[in-house]
Amino acid sequence: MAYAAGVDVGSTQTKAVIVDERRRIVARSLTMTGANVTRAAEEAFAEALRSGNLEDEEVEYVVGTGYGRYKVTFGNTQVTEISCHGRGAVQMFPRTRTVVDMGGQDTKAIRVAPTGEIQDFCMNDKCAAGTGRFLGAAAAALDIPLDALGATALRGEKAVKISTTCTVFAESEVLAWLGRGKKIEDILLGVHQSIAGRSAGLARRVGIEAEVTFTGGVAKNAAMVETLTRAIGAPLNVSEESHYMGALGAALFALDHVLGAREPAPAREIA
Amino acid sequence: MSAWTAGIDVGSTYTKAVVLGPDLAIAGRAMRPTGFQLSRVAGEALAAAVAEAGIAPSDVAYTVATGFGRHQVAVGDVKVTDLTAAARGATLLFPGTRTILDVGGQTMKASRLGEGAKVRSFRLNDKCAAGTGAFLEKTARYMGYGTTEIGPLVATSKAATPISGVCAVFAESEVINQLSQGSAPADIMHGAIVSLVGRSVQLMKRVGMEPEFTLIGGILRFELMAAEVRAQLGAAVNVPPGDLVQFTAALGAALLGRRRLERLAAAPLAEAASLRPAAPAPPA
Amino acid sequence: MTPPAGPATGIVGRGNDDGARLFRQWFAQLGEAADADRPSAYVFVMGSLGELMRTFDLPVVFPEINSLQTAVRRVAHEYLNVAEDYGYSPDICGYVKADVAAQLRGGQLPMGRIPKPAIAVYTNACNTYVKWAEIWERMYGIPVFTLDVPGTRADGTQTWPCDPDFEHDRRYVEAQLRELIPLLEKVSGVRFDVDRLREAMGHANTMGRAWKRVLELNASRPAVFNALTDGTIYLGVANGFRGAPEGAAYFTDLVEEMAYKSAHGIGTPTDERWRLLFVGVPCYPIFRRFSEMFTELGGTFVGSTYLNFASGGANLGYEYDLARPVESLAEGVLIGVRDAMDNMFHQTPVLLGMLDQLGADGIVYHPIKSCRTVSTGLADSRRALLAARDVPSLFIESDMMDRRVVSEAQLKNRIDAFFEGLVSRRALGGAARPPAQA
Amino acid sequence: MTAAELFPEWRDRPLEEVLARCGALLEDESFPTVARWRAAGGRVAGHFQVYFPEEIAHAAGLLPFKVRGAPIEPAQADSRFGSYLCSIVKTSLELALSRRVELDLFVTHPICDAARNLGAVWGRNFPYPCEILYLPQNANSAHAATYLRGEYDRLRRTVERVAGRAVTEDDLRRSIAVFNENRALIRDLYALKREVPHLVRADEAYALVAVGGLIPREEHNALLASVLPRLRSREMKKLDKVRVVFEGGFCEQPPLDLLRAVGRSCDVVDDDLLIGLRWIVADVAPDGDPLGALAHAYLERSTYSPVQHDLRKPKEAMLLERVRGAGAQAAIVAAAKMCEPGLEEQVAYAKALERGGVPFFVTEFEENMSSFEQLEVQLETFVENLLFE
Repeated sequence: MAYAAGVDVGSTQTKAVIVDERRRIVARSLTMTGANVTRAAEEAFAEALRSGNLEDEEVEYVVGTGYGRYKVTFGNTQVTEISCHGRGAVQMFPRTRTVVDMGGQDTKAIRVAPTGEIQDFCMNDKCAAGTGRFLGAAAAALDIPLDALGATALRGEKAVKISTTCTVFAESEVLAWLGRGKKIEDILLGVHQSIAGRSAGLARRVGIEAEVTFTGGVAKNAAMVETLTRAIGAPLNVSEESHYMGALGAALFALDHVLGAREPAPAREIA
Repeated sequence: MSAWTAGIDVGSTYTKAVVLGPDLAIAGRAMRPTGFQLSRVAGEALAAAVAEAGIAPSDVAYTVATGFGRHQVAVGDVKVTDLTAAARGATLLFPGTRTILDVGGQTMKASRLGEGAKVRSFRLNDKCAAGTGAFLEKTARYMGYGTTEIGPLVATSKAATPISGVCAVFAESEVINQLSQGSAPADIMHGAIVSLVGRSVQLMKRVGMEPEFTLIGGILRFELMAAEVRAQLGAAVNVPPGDLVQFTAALGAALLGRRRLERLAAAPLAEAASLRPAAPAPPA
Repeated sequence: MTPPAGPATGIVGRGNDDGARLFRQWFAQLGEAADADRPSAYVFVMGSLGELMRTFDLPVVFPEINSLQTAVRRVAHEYLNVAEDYGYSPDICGYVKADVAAQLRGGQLPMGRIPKPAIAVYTNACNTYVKWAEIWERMYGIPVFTLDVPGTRADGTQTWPCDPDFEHDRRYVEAQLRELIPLLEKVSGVRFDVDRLREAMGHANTMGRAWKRVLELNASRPAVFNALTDGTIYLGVANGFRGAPEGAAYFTDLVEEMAYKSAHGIGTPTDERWRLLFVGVPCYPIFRRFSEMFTELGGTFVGSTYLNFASGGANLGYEYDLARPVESLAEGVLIGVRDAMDNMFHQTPVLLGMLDQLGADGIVYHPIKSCRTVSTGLADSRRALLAARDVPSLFIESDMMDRRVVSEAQLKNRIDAFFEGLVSRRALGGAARPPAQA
Repeated sequence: MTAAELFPEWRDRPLEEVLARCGALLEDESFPTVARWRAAGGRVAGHFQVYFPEEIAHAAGLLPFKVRGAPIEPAQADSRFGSYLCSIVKTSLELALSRRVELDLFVTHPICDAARNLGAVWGRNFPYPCEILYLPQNANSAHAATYLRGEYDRLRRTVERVAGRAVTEDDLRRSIAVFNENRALIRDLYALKREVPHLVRADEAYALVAVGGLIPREEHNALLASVLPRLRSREMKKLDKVRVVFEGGFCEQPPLDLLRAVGRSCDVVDDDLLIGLRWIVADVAPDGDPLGALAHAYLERSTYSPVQHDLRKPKEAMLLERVRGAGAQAAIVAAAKMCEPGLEEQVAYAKALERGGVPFFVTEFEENMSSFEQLEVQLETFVENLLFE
């Protein structure tokens, strides 16, 4: 049995996924990235090997992705997380044509071909306004655990209009609204809507085609799923594994090399 | 009548209270994380400062509230902005002050003073955190250093790594980039400070700065900030000792309270009423 | 690639060398004018009227070109800071700010010193030109002249000579030119000589013909020049020497060089795997690096809309009728400048034409903070193009001056992804896809 | 066409309620009056900021509708534009994309590069005529009036096509008379702002003017004629406030809440809000060649804005004149975020006020801003240091 791995070094978390030649996920792991990017990548990979009871040499090809992809020194090549998220999403939901990935510092809208190839994509350009990080800031301000945010927001009835989009100022604006007697639920609903609105704008830029798959850690947030569904006007595929989508895509690109399935495979020709 | 006054500065991160004695000396002070129950925290901070002053709450004859949460707290006979308050506080500490730079966690304010510590011209940073203290703290936290470790860390820096402060959050991918290219964390932090101070100095220039310069605000806790500002200005700067950098606005508020007291004492009742500032309350 | 030995040696790369030489020569002249405190005319790339200025012996200063030079030489941020300290917002055009700083520094620029303006002549091709000139008007109390050029009123209603609506506009432009001429006489102390104008317009005709030919020659495989990097050099000459014999000669030689390269299959240094079109204004703060992020992956820019609108319409091939100079000048300016103003109307057909003529594989859109003329609505015109043609495209934003909004890490990530898409598309023989939907 | 009144809600109401209803109409994102007009079979000519010769559309029986954005999320329009753009260009297009307003004609004029491009973007997305009106940018050319008259004649042909009827000189003269009356009434309102500012709040005065862009001018005239005398006899306490000029509202409009925030500590005695509706400062000649008269008035009887260059109107001098003319103590020099001409003008304005010894502060705003912390800190600091010891 041949194995291939993908390591996704994001700005906050590093994830590793190992697949077998039937494209099944046999192991995965997650660690915090921190300052030593290379070590984070190594740890994630080692942890994945352990959890899959695999030996280093059993994994024939490793693809690095994410902002730290060039620091995956043990990797054979790199592929951007844009391609990886597209590929991963199509693997999990084969009818995916549009992918919205909400990450720590950027939100991506990707349109993919049935084969998982990138046809078009757009990302937030100017700054991290309206990215998942905005939620972190709001959570900190209200000191609510991040995973409880969604549930709270869903109880909101009259969303407060959030005018600040700067992630850092989210904190003070949220506090200001509280000070003016707005309900936490309504403020959070407003926060979710403002992020969903900006993300939907990106999606429209690449042209929304069904099915739409929502990836990235934020996809675990029920309120974000609901507000984004409304903003996009189409149902969203959401996977429990959503935050592994990039690493999975990378592992699949790695598998291409192992199987030599599709020539010329993207990563190699570029690398 | 008692001449004790209090100033309370409800900042976005910390709430600070100062009790000013009849001799215009700080008799008590206290600081609390602001959180989101502003009135409660303000009350606590004030009570703590009063206790430290060793007087009874009723001894405080006049209280002035300032800071971003000034309108959201119950305490305070009058509300003024932290620019107005800081001007008074800074001139009490450094009478020669003509230009004030206030660098907080999320805001950056520069003001030029005229006669009687009046604010003549002022500028605030835009509603974008690029180049605020947050930018500095994020960069540090990202590399795994606490705010307290920034000072010692940067002390070891040989040369500052240029950091383009596009966005406080993008700063992270910039940092990954720099780390990937083998820059030392110390040099990156140093770079972050240089770029932050660059923006501060620009803000000061925009208000037509003139000496003396007084620097206040939480971010001034890092001695390096002051040193870098001094370097980039090529001029001496005043920095309130210790944690006074954070209490300057509260102190100024207390001082304003004192002035109001004196004015009220001198003025007939009718006038006294009209003396209450028409400083607007924000929409509910 | 290295040129083959023999008589032709020296042709390849001549355009870039001569361009650099002419550029130095131009700035030497400006320096002398500055030192001698001689009057100069400030003009802009879209509708410079270089032909007319020369007939009054007025050295021409192109503030846009000076500003972009500060970025290419990596000192733009110093200039931007000076202007922002003076009060200008970070959100406005970086060209304007760099020029304000240069003026505050007595005309000092990395390439040398420029003379003060004695007059500013500009069109409304870019409305910021007008605001810009107002700054000099205030700084120096000099006459500023807005040559008002009406653009096309609605899509599909562009008019041409003899059409009454066109004549209505031409008469307006011509009337203004006739008001401008005595003003130029007054400022320069030189009498208007229609024969000198004819001569200058003749040179402009020669240059225009050649420029059009050069652009066409890039259809060769491999491309004979990189439209983003080499093209910018040619552009500088096209503007600075419009209506001058040097300009005409330079472009005649350039055609020879490009024809030679084309005939001998000599391309750019890039290992050309992808032929790309560029839409927008270059990212000057990291000019070389920006280009490398594409060439490293085998991408060559074979065409660029920049070479159209920033050449004053030289690409359109309009030729002056020397028998009626002033009327024809009005006509030429109207047609050239209007084309730049109409870019949002006509971009789709123009890009489709370039895709076909130059055999391009993809389009890179680069809207920038500084320039609303070029950037506003680019996302919409991209939608329109994608609806008309299934072609890979990349949409990246930064700036042509302000490195604070240029995040290399962010750009590289997107560019890599774009090429990954190109590669897999080719691998699949280009996956067809229905047009983007609203 | 003659529809029933589009905005009858104010009739026979007490003053306070009339003012409230004007504010409400202004903030109603469904633009009910425009919908009513079309429901009654009328056609709408939307015109973007700043100035538009509404008389010509009015003469053809169209409803001239001032397209001035709205405090809404540009959910769809965002995908048409990039990051570095003012809000009004995006939200104006959003109004049409989201079908909040339906037009039969859209006209923009190149006050800035973004507005010029908006014409093409709009035209790509809608079937009805979308035109750019190239008002003369060289106001000092002897040929400008002739050119402009020609443009107005072209515009007349367009509105005739849209309205499906001819526009005679008498139609135009009748419209000019209606608008002359409207201009006179608005001049009265501004005189009132200067003389007894405490009788009309900044947001109220603004709303009274702005609804003119939403209803037929005949109705607007009736509204103003009824309200003005009642304002003068209004019972309001005079508070200790600073008399200011608010400059920076020539294109994108600040939200009413911003004007309310300003009004809490200042009396706005003059401003350039919706200056396009007040561009012509005197009557347009009611007789002779109407199009020629409109062209002449645009060039010779008009006020100033950052987007018109006219050697006879140095803008900073015009601002100082506005400050002095209104007897203002200070000025608020605002600009819409990302507004190239507005932000550029701010510098000249600030320097001129500095030299003229007029206290001022510069600030930026956005039509859809909902929290005013930043502005309030600036305002309060400004006022505190002007009023108190």
